[in-house]
Amino acid sequence: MDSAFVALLLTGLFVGNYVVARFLGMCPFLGLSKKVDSAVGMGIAVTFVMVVASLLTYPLYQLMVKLGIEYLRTIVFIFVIASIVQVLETVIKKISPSLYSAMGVYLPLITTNCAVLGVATLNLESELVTGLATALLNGLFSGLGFTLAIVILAGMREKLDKQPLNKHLKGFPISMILAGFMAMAFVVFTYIKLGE
Amino acid sequence: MKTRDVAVNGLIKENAVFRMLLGLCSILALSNKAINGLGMGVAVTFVLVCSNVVISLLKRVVPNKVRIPCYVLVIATFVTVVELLIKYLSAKSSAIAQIGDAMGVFLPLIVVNCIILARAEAFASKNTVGASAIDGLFVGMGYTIGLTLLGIVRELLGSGSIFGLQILGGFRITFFSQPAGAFITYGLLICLFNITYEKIEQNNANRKRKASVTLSNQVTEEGAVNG
Amino acid sequence: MESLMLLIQINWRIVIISIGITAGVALLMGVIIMVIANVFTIKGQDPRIDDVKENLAGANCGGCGYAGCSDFAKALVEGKAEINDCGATNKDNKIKIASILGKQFSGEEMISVVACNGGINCADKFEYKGYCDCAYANMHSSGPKACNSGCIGLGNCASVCPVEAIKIIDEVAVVDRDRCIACGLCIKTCPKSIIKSIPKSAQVIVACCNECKGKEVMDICKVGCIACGLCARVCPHAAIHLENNLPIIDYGKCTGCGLCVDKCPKNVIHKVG
Amino acid sequence: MNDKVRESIKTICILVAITIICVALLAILNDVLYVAPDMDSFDRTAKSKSGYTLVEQNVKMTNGIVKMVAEGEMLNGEAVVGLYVEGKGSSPAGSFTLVVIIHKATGEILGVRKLVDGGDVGYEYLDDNLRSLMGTVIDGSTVFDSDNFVVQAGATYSTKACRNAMQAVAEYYYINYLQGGQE
Repeated sequence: MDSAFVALLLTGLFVGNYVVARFLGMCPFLGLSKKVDSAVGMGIAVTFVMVVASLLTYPLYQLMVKLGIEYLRTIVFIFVIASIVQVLETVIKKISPSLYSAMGVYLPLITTNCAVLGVATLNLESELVTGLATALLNGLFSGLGFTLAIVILAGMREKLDKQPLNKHLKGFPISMILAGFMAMAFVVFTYIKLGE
Repeated sequence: MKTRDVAVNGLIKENAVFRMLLGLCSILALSNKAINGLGMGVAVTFVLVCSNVVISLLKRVVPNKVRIPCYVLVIATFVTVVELLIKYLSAKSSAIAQIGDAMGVFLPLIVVNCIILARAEAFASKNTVGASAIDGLFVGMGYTIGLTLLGIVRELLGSGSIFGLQILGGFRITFFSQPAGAFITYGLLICLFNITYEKIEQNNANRKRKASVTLSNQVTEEGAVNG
Repeated sequence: MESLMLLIQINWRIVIISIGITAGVALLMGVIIMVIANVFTIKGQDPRIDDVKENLAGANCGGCGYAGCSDFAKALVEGKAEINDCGATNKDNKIKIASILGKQFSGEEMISVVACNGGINCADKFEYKGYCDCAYANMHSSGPKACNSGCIGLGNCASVCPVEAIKIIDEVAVVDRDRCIACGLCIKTCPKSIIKSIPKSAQVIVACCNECKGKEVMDICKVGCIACGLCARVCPHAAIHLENNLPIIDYGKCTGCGLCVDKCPKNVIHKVG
Repeated sequence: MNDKVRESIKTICILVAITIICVALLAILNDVLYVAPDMDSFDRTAKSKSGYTLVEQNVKMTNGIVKMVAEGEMLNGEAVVGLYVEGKGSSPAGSFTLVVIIHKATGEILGVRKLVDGGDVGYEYLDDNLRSLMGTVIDGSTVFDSDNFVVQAGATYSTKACRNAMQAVAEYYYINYLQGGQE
């Protein structure tokens, strides 16, 4: 069990990082990384939804395979995710308005987040995921990997936006180049032999 | 909005790849080969046009409380149609099989592609069916052209070929086909696009100001004459 | 006939199963959403808050001093805030909100404008290569520009504007009239506080804020106001009067005739209408 | 109270109605576009006397997915097993799909062909490396482990994908034909 745990941890956080290595969840990654606190808020919200999404979609898919209708997986997954987000938004708004003002405003963004549907789909194809427990772990670590990437970029961008810079490079192009350097740094981890 | 405005809007002014920066997940992932970019662009355009039409039809029927789930349902249906089509066609020709395999996880991810839901929310749910269809078509075309352009640049640099045809004869900087290359190439291309876009805009502004200056000179002369 | 054949070949069992399963999931999720939506509505919340929020611009810009539109709507309903604090909402929505709250509304639509046109026309005291932040630069003997009250041009206002209406052109901030939602954030962040809020219907603006005498201004800025007073004299409606070396326009009287614009030797007064 | 309930029910009905219409369209389309598993890819690899019969589909192995298993008879009368297998490479390289024909009794590999090559342009796993696998006899489930698999220089990801595919083949053959009773 522990070797799978470590393999999932390393894949989720570094080797197969959802943002930098697999290009999932790019819109919030670049849209929300202007300030570190908004990045952290988004990261937590995405990780939470990813875990809940993995929890619901994995058993649902097993049922669909038994019945032979797995071609409907996209429509069922995204419908479940949209409903999760809708329910979460109303519940958090009621239970703790303070948490809602910190994190809740990002929830509607999560429905159109490629990372959440990505984790639901990749859970089925990744060979590390064998059961529901590993699916949940994969969801958690991929979410943490997303948070790690978005917070690092937010830190860099906050400092960089104040530097005197060519006005055409300011804003989006420079954050793409920053993300490029991050991608280079993360590639180093791919050479770790993962349980081979 | 005349169709000419919608066209210019979709293709240049609000080009999804270079101006509005929507659908970044698919742009970065599918631009390693030009043929992948083209395939993805066509698939996204098909889904965009169909879902725009259906959503603008349903806009009064859908209650506000479940608006997002309903829109997502419609979009997911058309994405599954594309998936089935690709599965059917890839049995016929290996080229499509290659593209379908390269798209991989990004084919079902078209559902959450920011372009489609953005256009559905911003445009389709407020305009008529015809306008939505045209808007979807042109935004899709703008996306396809942008993505294929990025694909050509990255493939030429990354593996020395365009659409699979070896041109630079084995010369290749593998950096460009890796994720890091995707980020940096895309960033620089946008910077280039901004520079040219601003120059065009300045030229237009200068021309307009020159036109208005000549106009105002005539006014002041008349003013001075009878002032 | 051929299509009929097709219909028979379809494996109806799979079709029924897939419809059944997805309809079941849809039903389940729909029920959960509706139950949670009704059970978890915030009890005792004044229903008017949602209607007010509906009419607000929804830019969540924070110009009104509240954390986003929902907070501002709650404050409005509880009477703690004034509808005019929000610059973003357009006029007829404000009237609608006023009618919901049973109040009268007659405010004038405002817009922000930068009262400086210096930038490259204004000489520099020293060359500033430091942190690209107006407030920061302002601490170094009030900025690199020779004119101590003029725009430093490092773009704090541009970065804070929620609708990106402000651009830095030739080292001076310029507000784009149609995009500006008058939320007032730029007015608060400018360290020199030279961004003014004027009625949107204004035809003419004063693009200088230097209160020194004409001779001093002449040495440092090509487009600074030298307080010659020609504009005040030429104005047929006496809408302009000079106050500590700067023309003040009374937009109630100003008809936008533009005579002052042509008269001003340093073209400090610009026509924008 | 009941108008809120009625309104909720109306919302749910609309939601379910849209779902049913969409899924009905999809279900019918799925049947119309049904792709019969093409047996001819087996024939192209190893000509059979009277075509192959489908045994099983989509069996998930540790290193890959055996998409299709079919049995047939060669021209010389030998019984063979055809396997349609997909091996996963690590992230930059896509997945590889191979068609492998194994002699039913002896477990010797009679034919290997590459259907989908997930490697990037210039990283393809060369056919002659595959052909070198012909003739190896699957006597255990670990016959294709990393030490005796031809590693193609420069295309490590593609090699890994092909090796995964072959390991899945060995595992399937070992479980179903060597250990298990003859099906």
